[in-house]
Parts: sequence; structure tokens; C-alpha cells
Amino acid sequence: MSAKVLDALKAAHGAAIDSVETQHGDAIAWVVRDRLLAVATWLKSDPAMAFDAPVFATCIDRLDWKPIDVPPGPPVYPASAGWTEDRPRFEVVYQLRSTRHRHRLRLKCAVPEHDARVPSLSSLWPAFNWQERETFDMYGISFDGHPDQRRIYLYDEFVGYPLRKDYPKEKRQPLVRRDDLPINPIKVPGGHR
Amino acid sequence: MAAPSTPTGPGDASNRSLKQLVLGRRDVQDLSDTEQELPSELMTINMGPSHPAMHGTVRIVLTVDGERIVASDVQPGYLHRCFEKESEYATYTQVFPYTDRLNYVSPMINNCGWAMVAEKLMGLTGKLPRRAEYIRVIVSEMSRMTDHLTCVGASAMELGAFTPFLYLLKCREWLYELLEKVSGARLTHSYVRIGGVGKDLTPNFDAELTLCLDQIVKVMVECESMLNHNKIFRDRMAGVGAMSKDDAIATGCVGPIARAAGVDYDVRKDYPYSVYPELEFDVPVGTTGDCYDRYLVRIEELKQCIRILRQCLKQIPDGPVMVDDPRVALPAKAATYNTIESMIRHFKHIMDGIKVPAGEAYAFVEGGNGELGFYVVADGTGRPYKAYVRSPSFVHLSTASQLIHGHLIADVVPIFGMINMIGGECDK
Amino acid sequence: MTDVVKPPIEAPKPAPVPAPPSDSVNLTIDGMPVTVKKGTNVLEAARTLGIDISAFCYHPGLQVVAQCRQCLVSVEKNPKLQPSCQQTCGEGMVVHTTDPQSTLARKQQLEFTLLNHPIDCPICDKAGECTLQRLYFEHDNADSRVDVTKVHKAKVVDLGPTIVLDQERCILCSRCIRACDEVAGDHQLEFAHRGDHQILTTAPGAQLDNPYSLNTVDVCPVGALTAKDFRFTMRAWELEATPSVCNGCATGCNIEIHHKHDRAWRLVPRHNPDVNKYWMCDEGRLTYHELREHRLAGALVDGLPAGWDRAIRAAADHLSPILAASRQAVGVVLSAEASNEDNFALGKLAKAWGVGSVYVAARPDVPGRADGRLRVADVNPNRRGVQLIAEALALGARPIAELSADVRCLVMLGAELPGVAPARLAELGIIAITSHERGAAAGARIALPAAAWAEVAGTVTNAGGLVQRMHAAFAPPGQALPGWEAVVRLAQATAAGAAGKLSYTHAREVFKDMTQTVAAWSALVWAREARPLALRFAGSRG
Amino acid sequence: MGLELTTTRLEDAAKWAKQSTLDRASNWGRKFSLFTYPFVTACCGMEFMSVAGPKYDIARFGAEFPRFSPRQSDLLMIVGTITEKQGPALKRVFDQMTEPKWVIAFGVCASTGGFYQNYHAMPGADQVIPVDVYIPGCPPRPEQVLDALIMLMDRIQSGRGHSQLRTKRDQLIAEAGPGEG
Repeated sequence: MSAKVLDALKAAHGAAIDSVETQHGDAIAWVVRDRLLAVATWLKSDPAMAFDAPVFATCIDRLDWKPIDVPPGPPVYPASAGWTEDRPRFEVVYQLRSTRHRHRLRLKCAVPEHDARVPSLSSLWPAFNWQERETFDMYGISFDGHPDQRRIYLYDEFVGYPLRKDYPKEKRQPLVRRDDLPINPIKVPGGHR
Repeated sequence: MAAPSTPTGPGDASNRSLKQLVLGRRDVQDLSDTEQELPSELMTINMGPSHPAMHGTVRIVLTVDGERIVASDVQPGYLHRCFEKESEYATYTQVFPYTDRLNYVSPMINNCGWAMVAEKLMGLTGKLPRRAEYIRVIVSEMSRMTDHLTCVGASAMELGAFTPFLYLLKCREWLYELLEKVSGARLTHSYVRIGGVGKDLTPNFDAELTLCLDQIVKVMVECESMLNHNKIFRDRMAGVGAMSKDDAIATGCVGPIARAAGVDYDVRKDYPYSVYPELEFDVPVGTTGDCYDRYLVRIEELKQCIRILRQCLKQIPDGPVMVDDPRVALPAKAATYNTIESMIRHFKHIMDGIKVPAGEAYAFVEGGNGELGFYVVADGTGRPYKAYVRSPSFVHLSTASQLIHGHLIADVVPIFGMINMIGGECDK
Repeated sequence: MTDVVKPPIEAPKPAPVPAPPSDSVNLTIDGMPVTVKKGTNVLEAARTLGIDISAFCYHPGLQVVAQCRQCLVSVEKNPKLQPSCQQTCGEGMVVHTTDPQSTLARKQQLEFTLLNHPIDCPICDKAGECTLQRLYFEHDNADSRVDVTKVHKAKVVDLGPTIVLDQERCILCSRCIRACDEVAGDHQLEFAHRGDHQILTTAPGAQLDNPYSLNTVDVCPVGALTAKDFRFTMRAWELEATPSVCNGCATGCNIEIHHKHDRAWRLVPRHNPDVNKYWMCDEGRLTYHELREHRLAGALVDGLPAGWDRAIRAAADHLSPILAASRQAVGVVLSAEASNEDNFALGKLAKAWGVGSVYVAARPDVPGRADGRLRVADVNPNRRGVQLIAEALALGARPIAELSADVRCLVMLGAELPGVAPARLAELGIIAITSHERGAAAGARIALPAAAWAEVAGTVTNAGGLVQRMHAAFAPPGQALPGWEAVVRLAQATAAGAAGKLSYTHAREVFKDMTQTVAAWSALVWAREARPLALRFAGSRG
Repeated sequence: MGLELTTTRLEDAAKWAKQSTLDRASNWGRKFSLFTYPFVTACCGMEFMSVAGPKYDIARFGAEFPRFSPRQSDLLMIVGTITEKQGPALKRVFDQMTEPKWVIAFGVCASTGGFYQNYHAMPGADQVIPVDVYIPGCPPRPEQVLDALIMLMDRIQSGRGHSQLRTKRDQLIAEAGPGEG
């Protein structure tokens, strides 16, 4: 089923698709960032695709991606071509579902660090409104055309994007001053780099 | 999506048993009793983050015209415990306790979801012992029952009906005690393992669960007779927070909320997993998508859970509860202490974690609130490179602003009660 | 490694000539063709393909002895299994590593190795980074089939000042024997007895006491040899590793700092074929203790605690009148123990002030230390770097022993002023930017706390002129700041800061300015920051 | 009152404090009529429901009545994880409660942060407000909660609650007159 979707997608939007792959039965299509909105619009409106239900949107930070114990032979991951050391740092991921055809599709968009933007899909699927806010909050990806891009989980005073791989896990940014506590030197993990 | 969706009429073909129960509905517009009064100023009211009627912690900034809500800003995040960041630092097995605390009302289902995504990445899907699969279904359905019991009971309490709350909590307590016997913990079980379950059911689990279900059936009859035709309950629930079928799909709603709106989507039927194909059960679907339909769907699902559990008890085979694969199964304790081979294997499993091959997968189950999925990127080590949870509560909460629009402040309470926003799951 | 800043500045190696075709051989391993340099063994060739052939006794830095028989593979047209570590690749060779025969042989060999191995994992220091654990888990993972009593041997054998041996855990791979022979050039370890009673031991009455003895702990694939310094202190898999460079002497061995809870627990060598290969000396390994001894955590003015702001103000108040009166009265001391960045920043400041004299402080040579291997007489990590910086800035730097009698105030980097008489020290008003409170810095009028080498990003230049990158492993204690940052603050408090020349905000900026000034380093680039890698994430790399 | 207050530590207030009969009587009354403000944030709330529910029935100890206004309650039960974002709200609720007031940290998250040691989970509610009784467990069993309640009652009776001690200390300082302390 997933192969059918990917084939149709390639046939209709060949230029906009970097590559396609299937992992553990999940269909994945790498979409050129500038064409994401067009591809998504087509996926939603085309009767043979009819991806009417959004599932989730998130992001992957490949900052220190070093897969180990990869079986010998051609690389199993990522199957898409053109991956080198200077690959884009982020991947924005959208998962879609069709209630009519019951098929699923994952769209991926490579996003470089210095230009962390993607077009927002919240106009097509309202569910992505909050999901994109979450992605912005956690990874600092900016969504062009998002109606309300604010932090959602964290507070406005928070500096940085915690799910990025270079954000230390225990770096807290307290809102309440802890005056009554025994004095602990508040250290910034990692120190001066 | 500024205007509230008008309820769709009854008579949908997929409506099985509920169409008779949607009587006495008033149209949303009829609720207006302040329309003709003098113009007034808008007021901003803050609800939460610590509010008695909020399940979990969420803050809503309401802009009201009198009692009527004209705008709202729902702000989650007060229970953001960084599930995803913590998971990146934990082994696959160590993530189970974190999943317990996502939807803490139905932890077993979360456990199963996490196990399934790891099994999908390892190619173990469908290779588990049948007894393990059945046990997973049993504990999942029990968890689903605790979820619905809590949701219905707490919502009823918030509308002033304290008795059903106590009755339903009593049922939940019975289930907790059974689950405690099986797993060792009342609430946060961490019972499921990658490749099976932690240990077998207790010897007379069969009889105990049957007895428990019989009692729950009785209590549910009592509760339904107290709630279904209760005037206050119906007036507060029916026609409140309605959502159309199309909206439910486009906003990503799943589970009881989507089904109440007429979306016939249940992961157990549409993308069957585990041994659900071997079990007979129905998926209740509502017509109007309002709070009352959501209540009815949950009550009906409780009955279906009991039906599934009774079948499972009949069909469950004997056998091992853990897959026989040294990659994931811990060695027996006696061997661990007495042979170096098992000691090493035990050590590696615990300290390094179960090695999951590099790749990515999305696996999902029908949680208490709908499609609960885990999206994992693995890099071949014993810890996930990225773990994302597709939490239904978060998606449902994103619709709340639109659901409460145009309603009275008091209606926020039943709407939130029936959205069943679980803080741990919503805020991750 | 990416963080070795290349190219070396002196005697650049000729660009590698493309190997003529005759220098390489083609072979097939598990159906995959591979081309390797002539003389490569099959095991290394397989590793280039990502095939991990199990092995205990093979170490790329040591001679091949092929005695553990753990790396047996099938070579076509060869009736018997071949140890892949000893089998040199031949043209057209066809190797199988997954065929039933060799797989079974390796599994059975592993079973034999485990036969007498004690059930020590929970109390073993090597657990978590143990090759035996890894190979069993990845290559065998079968249940035990034997039910015989294990042979018992001595559990705690004191081999010498640095090492404790557990004979039961030893799998007799002889890596440690070869490490002593080849790295230290001292045959101090040997096997005794036969069969399953064979043990590792020293000669009667002799000790394992060569200056490279701790390398035996690194090469030991199991927990037989443990360092007295590290054993029972920290779980290996809980440590995090940050790449850095040893600051113990001018060799500049590449190391990993293994740290946790804001302190270092051990230093281990990191492979660099140009400098230290796989090794380092014991003395260098133990330098991490200094990171916690006599540290200066907060600024001091006249021996009393003061905040940074007050101390800097006091320094400026102290300096300005002297500078205004006579430039000759102020001396600046660069340190051969500090990084290039710290020295460069202070050198620039000296230029901006226009001080009369610049000196270089360095620890005196230790003549007996040089052994033609890794240890050299010069125990300063950065003497060469300071020389080059001083030349590039035209500072006319002299050794500190030639301290001019005119100098009344010294601004110094580091703690020690070797060669200056104590009486002279007492009359100098010293402003010290130092990580440690000892030597001349202990009597300083103003002491500014600096971060030590493991706590900052920076570069050092070894005796060969190779500029190498250090990364910050953990946070410095208390209020300590990187040395260059202290210099910048000092500059801003005095008139020199107004020129705007010293306004660095990151070591990267100091480095960039430095490479533009020092001609020999113009081609160098600042390596990307390395984040600490948790050893547990390394998983089974053991 | 010839006391010399050389320190303002709370422990010293406890040392100096002598309970009058009136104190004892009012503390006896206080301990059996605790009005709880359940600051429910997370999973522990499920167990809190069980404690309040039929089987474990906290009403037996006179603490069954949840007041959802901090001004009407004297026992703050912090049930669940406190996050950095929640911190100001928690502090505000605590500040709004009238003296004397007591705080129970329900569960390990409220006590220390538990296994959530990260950028957003606060390592214990006592980072922002004083806590009288800590209940371990993730979540604690209802029996543990009842045990903690009894421990708190003892503390109330003996006048050693945080806010009781603070009141006492302020009283002592006021009695000692100006120029002291």
C-alpha cells in the first residue's frame, strides 16, 4: 500500500520529491522545502490520496547522528541519497493519514541550521497549528505562515530550544528566585566553551 | 474555525444504538439569554493553572462577554516533564516508567505502545508468544476501563454528582488491585517488556477478573440509571461542545471524541494489532459530537471492554510470556547468578540497553483517548536517538478553544471533562 | 581526528602520493569487494567494510601474535581456518566470515574463554567497556553448557606501584606483555605455568614499574589489569568523554578526559598516528589530580576574597599609576603552561600597554625524563607556542630568570615564577591570572581565578609545532573564567581596552586573531566544538 | 522575657517555644480539621483520588474537605510534579494561604523531582516553598499518604510546623524588643 502512494507521489510531483523510502512498512517521502505546501495541498485534495487526517508533526535534530552497529553492506539508513557530513541539521517530519484509503505517509523536509524555516501546513490541517508550535518551542524551527507562532510548553522567558541535541538536559531556567535555599553555586553545565 | 460547528442531525447510518438517547437537545443558539441586554464590556478571566475543574493543569485565558466566551487562549505546558529529552538518555527498557506517566490513567496501553515501536524496529512484530499478546490485550483493556471510569466519574463529580464518582472510583479500585497483583504497582505498572510482558498472570487471575467484571457491570447499571436521564446532567452535557465530523478529522481528533462526532475510526479495527483481529467487539459511534455523545461512547466502550476481557479469558493459551530471543529476553535469575554467560547478557541488557537497529518507525495503539503513537529514531545503541509521542490529549486540547467558543463559562467544565485532557500525556 | 588542527606548521609532510596500483590488493570479504593497501591484514580489511570480526589479542598498535584464535575466518582454497589478524590480504583472495565453519569456531573459542571466567561483572571495573562482554553479547549470546568448577587463581596480585592484577579474569591474550615490550621497551611481564593454570606474572621479586605501565590497563580486553588510581572509583559507562590534549609535557599526547559530576576521573590516550599513536605515559595520566588541588575559585585582593569586579578595579588602580610613571616598571609574564589563546591575549595587552619587558615563565626541564619515546625533558605543554606568539608580536620576550631590576609590578599568567628569588618576589606587586594558588601566585597582590586546561576551549602547540585543540570537559570551579577572558576584563578596566583591540567574547575569536597574526598558523581553522560523548552511548564499543 | 536571640534560625524558635495550654488546645483543634488545598498536577492525582475515595477514605482523619480556594485552606497538598512554569503559580497559592499553614509534598516528584531531572521539572517543590512532610513513592500508596497525614498531625500538635515555628520566631523577636537579633 505504501509503495502505491509513493509511486503516485513521484509521478505527480517528481521534481519536488528528493527521494522516497520505506522503513518497517512506513512510507517516507523527502520533499523539497519550497514545494512542501504544494505537495501537501495535492495530497489532501487528490481523491486517490485524500490525506484528510493529520497525525503528527515533529522534527529530528541530526547534530550528532552517528549510527553504530550498522550491518555491513549498503547503508540502510538513511536510504535517501546525497547524505554527507554537511547534511542539513534538522528534519521536519509530518505524518498523514487517510480515513478513506487508510494509508499513511510521512513527509520529511531537510532544514539547515542557519535557515531553520519550513512552510506551515496549519492552513491545510488545523491540527498542525499546535504541533508546529510545539516543534518551534522544542527545536526552534520557524514555520512560515503560521498564524500564532509562540512557545507552547515552555514560558516566554525560556532561552534556547531544549530538544536540540546541544541543549544540556539539566539546564534549568527558573522563574522563581530560590532565595531561601542553601547557597548552591548555579553552574552552567558545560562551562565556557 | 471561528464559529462553533452546528451539530449534525441524527440518523447517520453508522449510528448503532445511540440515536434514541440524544433527545431533549437544545440548539446552541437557544442558550442565549443575554442577547437582548445592554451592550457590555469584554472581560478577561484566567482559569488555572490550578483549578479544581481542570483535569491536570492547564491555563485558559478567557475573554468573556458576560457569561459567554468570545475568545480563549488555552495554554498547556504546566506539566511538561520532558518525556522526549528524558527518553534520549534512557535505555529502551528504562523508558517504560516514563510512558507509565504519560497517560497515567491508562498506563498499560502506553507500555504496549512503546514496546510495539521497539519491536517494530527490531522486526519482532507478530513474533511474540500468543499468551503474551493476550496478556497485553487484557491489561490494556483493563487500563482502558480505568481511564473511562475515571473520566466519567470525575466529569460527573464536576457537575455536582458525587455519588457516581464514588461508585466508579470503587470499580477502578478493584481493577487497580487486580493490576497490582499482576504487575506489583497500583498505578505506574511498567509491566510490559520489549518482546513480551514482565511476568505471567497470577494463578487465579481468571476467577478474580470474572468476579470483578460481574461487579462492575452491576455498578455501571446503577451509575447509568443515575446519569443517563438525569436532568441536570443531560442539560449540562447535551449540545455542549459539539463538533462536526469533518472538523474532528481535520483537527486530528481520534478516539472517543472523534467517534462521538461520527468518525468510525478505531486503531484496533482499522489497523489491527496484537490479537484484536481474533476478538469480537463493536466500535460505538455517536452522531452529534457533543459532550453527551462522548459520555455515551465512553460508557459503551466500557461495556465493549468487558466483552473483550471475557473473550480473552476464554481464549488465552498457555505458554511463555516472553519471546525466546537473547537480544531482548533477560536470562533467568538463577542462571544470571551462576553462569558468566547469563551474567554478561544480563549486564549488557541492563546497562547498555536492548540494542535496537538503526532506523525509524511509528507504531500506534488505541489508547484511552485514541490513537497513541510513538515515533522513534534509533541509532543502533541501547537508547533512542529521538522518541516522540503522538499524544491524543494534546491534539484534543488544541480543539478546546474552538469547542468552548460561544458557550458559557460553566460549560467549560463539562467540555474539558469530556475532552479528558491528561496532563502527563498532553504536556509530555 | 577532526579536532587536531592541521596542518603541522613545521616540516610539513609531503602530500600523500596517490598509491600506485601495485601498492593495493583487491579481495572479497563476505561477497563484498574491497581494495586495501598491500600488507593489510584481513581483520583490518573487514573492519573497513563494517564487518566486526571478534578478536582479543589483536591490537592495531602491537605486534600480531594470533594466539587467542578468536578471529578465525575461512579463506577459499585454504583447507584450514585462518586467523584473520595474521592473514595478510592477497590479490583475489575470497574470505568468508559468516560461513558455518568459522562462525562455529569463533563461538566455541569464546565458550572456552568463558569457561573459567569468574562471575565478576557487578564488581569489575572493566564492566561496561569490556571486550569479552561485547564479543559474547554480539557474537555468541548463547546459554552456558558447562557445569564444572572453575579454576581458581589469585584475585588480588599487586604487580607494582600502579597496577593490580586479577589472575582469574585474565584471558591470556598477551596484549599487556607486548605493550610493555613495545611501548616501554621493558620486558616486565610474562606467562607462567601451562594449560588452564597458566597465569600472568612478573619475574620473581620484580615489579611492573615502567613509566608506561598504565597502557596495559587500556589494552587489557577484560578487567584483569586495573589501575590503582581508577579502580573502584567510578562506573565506566557513567563517564563522559571529551577529547583534549595532555598538558603534562611538550609531547602533547592526544587524550580523552573521562569526566562526570564536574570533575575528571581519568585520562586515556586517544589515537593520533602523528603524535602518540595509542599510548601515553603514566605521569601524564595522573595530571588530572592537579585539576582539583590548590585551585583558586574566587578572586583575591591582598589575600582576601573579592568579587571579579572589585578585583579588576583593584588591579587597574594598582597598575595605572605605575604605568603612567614608567612603562619600564611593569612586566608581563607569559606562561609556557597556558594555552595559545591566553598567551596571545596577554601578549596583545602587553603591546597595548607598551610595557618595557615581557618574560616567559616555564617549568624547568627534567633532564632524566626524556627516553626517546613519548616522554621529553620539557614539561611545559606550550613552550613552542609562546615562543611563536612572542616572535609574531615582536615582544622581545626573555626568560623570567632575567627579570629586570626596574620592574615593580608583574602581570603574570600561571602560578609559578621559577628562577626569581623569593626576596624579589616579595617586593613585586604581582597581578596573577592563575588557576592554582601556589608558588608566586600565592603571594600575589591580586589573584584572578582562571580555568584550568580541562575546563576551557583552546589550543596548545607541542614541541614539534603541531597546534592541537583542547575542548572544555566541565565547568571551572567557582568564579574561575578562561585566562583570555580575565585578560580582556583587565584590558577593559585599563586604558588599553579603549582601543577596542581586546574585546573577545569567545576563544574562537582569540584564535582567529592569533592565526592572522602568527604567520605560521595562517592556515589553521578552529575545529568544531566536540560535545562530551557519554561512554554509555558508545554502547557496545567496549 | 530575658531571651537573647542570637540567631534567627527556625530550629531555635522550636527550642524556645513553650506551648501554653491555649496553644495545645488550638493545635489539637487544628490537627483534626485540616482543610486541604489539593494542588493536583500529575499522576499522583489518581492516587489522591483513591485516598479521598471510598476505600481509604481520608475523611476518617478529618481532612476530607478539599477547599479550592487557598484562602480557606490550611494544608497545601502538592500532588505531582512541579515544573518551572508551574513554580510561580505554586508560590502564589502558598502565599495566599493564611497562617498557620502546612505543606505536604505528595510523591517523589514534589519532594525531589524524582526521575525527572531535566530542564523543566523542578527538583522538589521545596525549591520555592517550605515543605513539612515529604511522601516518597511514585506514586505513594494511599496508606503512605495516611501515614504522612498522621505525622503532620503530630507536628501540628507539637507546634513544629514550618509556619508555626515562623510565627513563634517572629513573636519571640517582637517580645525581645528592638536592638536584638
